[in-house]
Amino acid sequence: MRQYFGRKLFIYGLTFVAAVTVNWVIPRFMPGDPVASMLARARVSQPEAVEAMRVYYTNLFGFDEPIWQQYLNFWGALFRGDFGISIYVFPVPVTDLIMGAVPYTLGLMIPAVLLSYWVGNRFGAFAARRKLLDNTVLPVGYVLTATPYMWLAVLLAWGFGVVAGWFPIAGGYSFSLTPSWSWTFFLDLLHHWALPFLSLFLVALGGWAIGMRNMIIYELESDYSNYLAALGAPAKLIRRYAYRNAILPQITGLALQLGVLVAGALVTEIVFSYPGIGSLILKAIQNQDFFLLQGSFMFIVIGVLVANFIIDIVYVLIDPRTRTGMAGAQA
Amino acid sequence: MLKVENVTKVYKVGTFGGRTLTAVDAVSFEVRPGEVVSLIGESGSGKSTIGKMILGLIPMTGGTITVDGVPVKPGRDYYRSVQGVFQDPFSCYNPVFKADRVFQLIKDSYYPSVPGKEWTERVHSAIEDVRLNPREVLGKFPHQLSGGQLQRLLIARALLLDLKLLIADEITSMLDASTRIDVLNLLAELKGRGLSVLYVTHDLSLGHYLAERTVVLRSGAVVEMGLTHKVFDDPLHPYTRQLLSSVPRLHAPWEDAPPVETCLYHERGATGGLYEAEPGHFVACAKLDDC
Amino acid sequence: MSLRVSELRVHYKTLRGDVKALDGVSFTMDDGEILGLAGESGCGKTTLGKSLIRMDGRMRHVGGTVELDGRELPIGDDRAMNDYRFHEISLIPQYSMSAMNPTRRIGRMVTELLRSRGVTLDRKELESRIGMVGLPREVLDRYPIELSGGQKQRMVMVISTLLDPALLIADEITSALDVSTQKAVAKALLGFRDGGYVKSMIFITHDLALTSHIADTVMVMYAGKLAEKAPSEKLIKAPKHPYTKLLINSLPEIGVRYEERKLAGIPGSPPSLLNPPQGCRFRDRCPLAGDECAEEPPVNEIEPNHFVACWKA
Amino acid sequence: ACTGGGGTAAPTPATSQAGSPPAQGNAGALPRNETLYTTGTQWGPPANFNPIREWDSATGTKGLVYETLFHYDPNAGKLVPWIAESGSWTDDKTYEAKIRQGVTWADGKPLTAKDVAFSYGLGKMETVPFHNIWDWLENVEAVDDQTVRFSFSEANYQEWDFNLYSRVIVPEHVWTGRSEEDVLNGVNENPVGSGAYKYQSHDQDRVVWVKRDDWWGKTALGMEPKPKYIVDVANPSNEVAMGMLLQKGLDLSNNFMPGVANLINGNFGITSYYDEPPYMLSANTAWLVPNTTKKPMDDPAFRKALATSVDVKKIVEGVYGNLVKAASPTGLLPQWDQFVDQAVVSSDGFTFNTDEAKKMLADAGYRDRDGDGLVENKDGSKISLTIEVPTGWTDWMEAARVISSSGKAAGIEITPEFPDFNALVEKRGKGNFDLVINNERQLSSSPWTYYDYMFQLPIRKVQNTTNFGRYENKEAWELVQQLDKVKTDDVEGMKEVISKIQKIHMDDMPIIPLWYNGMWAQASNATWKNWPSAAEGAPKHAPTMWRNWMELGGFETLTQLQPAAG
Amino acid sequence: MTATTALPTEERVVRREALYFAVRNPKLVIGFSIVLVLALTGLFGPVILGVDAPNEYVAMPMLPPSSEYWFGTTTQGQDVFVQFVYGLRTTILAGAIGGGIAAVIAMVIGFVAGYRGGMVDEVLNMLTNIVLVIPTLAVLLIINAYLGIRSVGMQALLIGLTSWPWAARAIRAQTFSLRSRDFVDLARLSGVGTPRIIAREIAPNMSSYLFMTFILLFGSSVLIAASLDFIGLGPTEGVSLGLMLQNATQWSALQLGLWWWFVPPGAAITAVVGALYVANVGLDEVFNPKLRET
Ligand SMILES: Nc1ncnc2c1ncn2[C@@H]1O[C@H](COP(=O)(O)OP(=O)(O)OP(=O)(O)O)[C@@H](O)[C@H]1O
Ligand SMILES: Nc1ncnc2c1ncn2[C@@H]1O[C@H](COP(=O)(O)OP(=O)(O)OP(=O)(O)O)[C@@H](O)[C@H]1O
Ligand SMILES: [Mg+2]
Ligand SMILES: [Mg+2]
Repeated sequence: MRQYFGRKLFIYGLTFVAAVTVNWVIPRFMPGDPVASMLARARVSQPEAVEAMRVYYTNLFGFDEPIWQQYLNFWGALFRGDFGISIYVFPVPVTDLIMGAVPYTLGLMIPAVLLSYWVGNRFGAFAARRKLLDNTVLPVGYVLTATPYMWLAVLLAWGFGVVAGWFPIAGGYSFSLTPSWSWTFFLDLLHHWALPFLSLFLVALGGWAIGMRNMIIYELESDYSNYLAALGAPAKLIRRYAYRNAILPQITGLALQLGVLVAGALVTEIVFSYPGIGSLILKAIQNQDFFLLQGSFMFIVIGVLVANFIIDIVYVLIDPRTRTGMAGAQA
Repeated sequence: MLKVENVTKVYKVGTFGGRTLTAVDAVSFEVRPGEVVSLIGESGSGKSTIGKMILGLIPMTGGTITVDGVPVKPGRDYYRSVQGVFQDPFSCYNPVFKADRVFQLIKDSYYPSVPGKEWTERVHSAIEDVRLNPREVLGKFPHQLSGGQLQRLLIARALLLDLKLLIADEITSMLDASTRIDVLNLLAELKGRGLSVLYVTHDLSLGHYLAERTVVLRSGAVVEMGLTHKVFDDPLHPYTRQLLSSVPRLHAPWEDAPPVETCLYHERGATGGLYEAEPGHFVACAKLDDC
Repeated sequence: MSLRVSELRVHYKTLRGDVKALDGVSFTMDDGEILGLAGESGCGKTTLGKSLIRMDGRMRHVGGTVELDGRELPIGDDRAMNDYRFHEISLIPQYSMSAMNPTRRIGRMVTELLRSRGVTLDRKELESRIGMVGLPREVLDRYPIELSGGQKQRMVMVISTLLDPALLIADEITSALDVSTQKAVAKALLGFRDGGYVKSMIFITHDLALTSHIADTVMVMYAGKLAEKAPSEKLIKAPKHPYTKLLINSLPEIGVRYEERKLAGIPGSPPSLLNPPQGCRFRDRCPLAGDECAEEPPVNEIEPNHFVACWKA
Repeated sequence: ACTGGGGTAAPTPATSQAGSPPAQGNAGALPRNETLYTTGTQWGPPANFNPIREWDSATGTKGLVYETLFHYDPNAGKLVPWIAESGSWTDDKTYEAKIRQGVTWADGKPLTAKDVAFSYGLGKMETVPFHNIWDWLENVEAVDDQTVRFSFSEANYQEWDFNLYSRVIVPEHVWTGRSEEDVLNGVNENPVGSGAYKYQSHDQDRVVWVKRDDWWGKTALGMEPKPKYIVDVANPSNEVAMGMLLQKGLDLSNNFMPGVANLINGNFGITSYYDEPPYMLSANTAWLVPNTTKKPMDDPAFRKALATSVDVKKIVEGVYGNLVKAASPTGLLPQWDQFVDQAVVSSDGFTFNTDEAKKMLADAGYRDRDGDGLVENKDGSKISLTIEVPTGWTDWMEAARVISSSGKAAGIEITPEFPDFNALVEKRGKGNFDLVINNERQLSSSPWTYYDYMFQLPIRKVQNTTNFGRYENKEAWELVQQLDKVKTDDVEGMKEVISKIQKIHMDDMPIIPLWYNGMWAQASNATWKNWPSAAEGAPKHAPTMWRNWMELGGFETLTQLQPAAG
Repeated sequence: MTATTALPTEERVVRREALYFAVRNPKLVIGFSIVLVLALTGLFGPVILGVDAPNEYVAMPMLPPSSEYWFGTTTQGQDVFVQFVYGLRTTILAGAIGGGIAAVIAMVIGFVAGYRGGMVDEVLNMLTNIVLVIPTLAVLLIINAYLGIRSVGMQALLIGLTSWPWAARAIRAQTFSLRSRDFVDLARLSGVGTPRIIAREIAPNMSSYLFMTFILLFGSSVLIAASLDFIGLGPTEGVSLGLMLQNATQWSALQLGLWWWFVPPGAAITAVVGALYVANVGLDEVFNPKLRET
């Protein structure tokens, strides 16, 4: 067991190093110079002032040091939780910006992922091998998974927001409120959260339902299901057992899907101007703010890594087969 | 001919290879030209592992295997004279191709220059050698042929080469009683032509039917070996006795042998190497009298 | 008279037509009897076993009846059969190795299974039966994966017989085991019968030698039909059907050596069950076949309890 | 003008009112009827409240919180006294401003001439953006509490007026001792200004200002902005902004909203300055900038033909749906109409005419030699130009496509390319481009700023803000400097110089004016009314929160609003 | 074992069994029909329409759908149907290239890791893990944001380079189980080398599986491409369904009532990808007798 975790940690550690390096490398080898963009923004024309500013910002961002030193500095800063200073929200530290956005993103992602996972799997398991449901409701599931996030999101925003007027279409909470620990504020948060959540939820829901349906069909045909049936066990029990086994691959599926879900959240946030990481990233891209981009990306990588790690561990804990595998019963 | 000396195989097992499993433990035996040696033991005792090591399909952890004094060197030249036929004929054929592809592979590797016509003739004669009708079996998919036919085609395939040694790994376990006997008879005939055969099985009666000499394995180690009739008629090792007593016989009731577990010295086969109880009859325990 | 099967016909639906896997099989079994069912692969043994407890989606009950203790079993009606399953008829499947839910501890699975059938678990009884087959009672706290093949086999045996069924169907439960485990499992089965946990048993295997050790009566099938049925002693010693004879003759036994006695197989192969030929189905491979064999031989009781379906018997 | 959108799927006002998103009457919520919601300025989270950072400080930092000596009224063409009561040139090189009595900072301290002197003195720091005025400004001193004296080495009257309403006055007692880094890069939390509003709160997507009850302007200027709170929402995307406007969640949007004409014409309670094309006031001129160092753009004849080839009407109608106006050949904004020398324009100006463009090309020696319908250079080499606009700037991208296709029609091969903004900035600065679109000069107090952009010399290795086309014409540049030195009340003197400059522009076409970008402003009448408009009796200010536009009428707009309910 | 009496007719039946079930599987038939129709529209539409510049302003702006302009026109007066047809082509192309590249990488890595095992497997596994854990879209965002050239091909390439990990894992697992099949050993005993064994023995056995993997990769490539387009990181030239969506949103199509501009591209993406997924399930049922409805 210890070795297993050691191994996993090693892999994840390596992944992390790779991600950080990629993240550090890409902007540095792409066209466009952040200092130049800062200068262009400032609309300064006097050559002396331009030069002075250039020196100043180059120094501020640490671009005057040798490249390897920059790399090491990056790591050092990373461990201090310092992702540098944003260019377009100058001079706010990137960490502050991200911390401001993270609660929104997590508040959107975690319920969307967990609820869609739970509901979708239940639903898929319920519909499988029931002719009527299988042929009517599951196609809806296919359509949902195949829907581009933004398309659904825009339709929802327009339909429920603009036309029906039931939901706001932008922001994390009303522009008339200041955050406080009150019901009013909480309900308002919820009100703004509903549509983005729904669009994420629906698309993911379809995917899980289908995954589960395809998975559980195999389980329902499996030997242990047949055995139970031969002993006259009711369909409910058989389905319950099949579900338990079918959910296991779905857990790995969750790990595989996480990246996609993050992408979905990103696009959804953009559509709803939801003040999470996604909106931040978009702005960072539009404004060539590569420190912010790096920071947000690092945050996502760390998030996905941690989530994957948790999933890996959970999987080992709930599947007895992997556990005995560790003890050597499997080849 | 074939010499297996102190061969050991250790597998890494567990999700990330956390533990080791000694599948074959310092096994030594010999197969002489024109001889059938049967390798007997329960499931998981390491029989197939030994076979595959001889064929060079899996690397050894320790020991040496030589064929005619030359160490195993997996590759085209080695397989020209050493071949194997496996346990499960159905999995030996690629299900998406026709069964006679196995012959084509041989031709591509070993006889690329033989003209097609001559090759066909050779294949036909090999198939006839295993007593099949070429017209019935060629050009068909594996699932359209019976296990016995597939098994015999595999033997025919081996016969196309200048074979010296054949590893026959449980080649009859999947077959019907009646087909099984046909295949065994075929092996016996091959032996008559001077071929050495290592016959791997867990069915004692089959081993007895065919082999000159028998090696009994348990948990990867040799517990008893010697001339077949000696081992079967006068089993020395309690494990061999237990095995023999468990075989259901048509005309005799099950006899009871004391379970091996009662023996103080045989927790896990032999440790002190083999002991020659009588000429040509080895056993893995020097303290048999105490049992 | 505990089980009476008459003229049972069960077909498989396939694309190419119906596979007539059981084509009119009749036999009876007494209380306490173990019937060994032997025959070449594909002759319909499993099909017979399945017909008696649960037919799969492709199977079709075409004709014939099955009576258990005088009541006719609704074998074609999946729902109606449910009342009989487990309570009256039970099964140890061919796939015992994978018959238990891999993600539930065995004890829990058994409890849930029983509860779903409206029975409360008698833990003591269960443990004593587990002891009987030579398993430690801790197996109940284990996952199936933690058991060896033979242990799983025996555990399934215990589960299947928990409700003391009148009829137990054991389908090839020993073919995947090595000889010593095989023996242990077989002994356990006998113990169950003797302990009264099951009244009668159908023991399916293609290993005639093994059958002869367990079964009171052996029934040999050939291509979806009954070939011969007799008390096991008799069937081994004095088989009447040419197929049975050839089969027994092709079995090598310890003591038989190639150099000394060359055994011979049965030439040819069994007919396709899609379009089985008219008349005796063994005709093509039978050394004795004559003209009368063009007509289907009836099953005759040539001696008490010795049934043969052959004109020449 | 548009046939489609009419009322088919667009929301009806009735339903959208039902669910107006800002929570109403909630405890702790800003009261809707006292709050003004705006958007269109802030392109991201409010970053800082540093008025020196005119380009990225939070909306309203300058204008609501910090004020300038004067405002400028583009309609009257006059400076409007603000913090300064008056100002005048006491001699050719000395300017004196009188500071109002009773102007106080938000912390209660009085604003004096010393603060003004201090604020202009900040420009001595090299990195402060207005550092360049110290090239010709010699000294600033507070003569007494109410008088500041500026002494110049060289009197650039035009530029000085521009500075008078552009430079903020910051409190010396708060700012003194700040390092250069702090002045330039500090966040300046809790800004202390003299303006009508002060900081209340901000979050990633908004900044909230609250009105100062003790603002000096109430009595001194006799005006009072109406909204108690101003919430400036960081720009959401176009369609979200439009949705919010329809939901009545926004009062004023200074976003470019394509297709908004439909809503203005429909019954959605949304108004703009004009109720017919171009709907908006004009804010700046979009130019096509040819790189005059490259062949064949170094040839004025070619540039002129190029100008003639551009189908601006198609851009105005097709791309913008008539939300903008085609520019006059001089490109001077409508507000500067009086400075356009019509004689020059009619003799030397250009108008779109594909055939004419073809002819001009042929006359200048650019002919199609290989029969592909596209002209070649005089030496026979291929002409293949690219027009670059930043990716994501949808309207410009469309415009670039139109320029490309109308150019092709005239025989000039132009390919649109959409690099990233950063990459484009770099190329533009270094002169590695063929054609770009640019609009970096806004309406101001003087056309001088316009011509300064066009002709500024010397050409440097990197051109950061002006003359991207690297056009070198000493004569023109001298004229521009000459213009700078004409007194701002000497309109005739200005016209005279400008006419000469215009002649050079029309003949040489260093840049090609295309259209006037709008002063985008869509307002909702649901909560606030009396928005500026062309209608009779309505205010005539620029209804905008844009940076540097508060002093051009944006602030005045706030003072004229009326609650819709009242 | 029973099929010894194999007749020629029987063989034909067996060979065509998959086909037999394929044409009777409604999921497969419907799914592929939709994809086929859309693909053909994309492929031949532009040719038939005879327009070569889909972004041209051809008509009055904001026209609702009519017999002349099937999907109406945009704010600029572009023919939405023409754009749609072109966009379909680009999008399907992006899916095919992206999915294709991803499938090739997944196959190479999956096969090699699964077949070679040991150290090679470990290293490849780690690589897979790394790419898997790094969120694709985020990487694409960064690369795209800093990349000057943005053609459809480039976009598809990037998508292909980042979306293979799950497929590689799946193929590896399959290869792993096939590797232990005896015919692989037999091929080695016949002196066949590793690459040939993978290509000629293992891969053909997984052909249906590989095909299904490709379908799924295709679908996800289309979706990722659409997301990128939508964020404004799509190809800088040409039309794709994602770019149409982006344009429609940026020009506030829905708010202005131009639903005909916004709805078709999204619906087409949904249809293509959804139909592929449905077909994929159908295929699964065809190739896996256990899943066939009885
Ligand atoms: N690739 C492998 N990795 C780990 N362990 C293995 C591997 N292959 C075989 N083993 C283990 O090695 C032991 C010997 O296996 P082997 O296949 O040689 O047995 P066998 O005697 O041939 O059994 P059978 O009669 O079932 O074929 C078994 O315990 C098996 O689980
Ligand atoms: N699902 C099915 N569909 C079609 N034919 C089937 C099916 N299951 C079995 N059969 C056919 O029915 C016949 C009888 O099969 P059955 O499984 O009863 O044989 P068996 O005697 O149990 O063989 P074995 O010893 O191999 O288990 C065989 O010919 C087989 O091919
Ligand atoms: Mg083996
Ligand atoms: Mg069977």
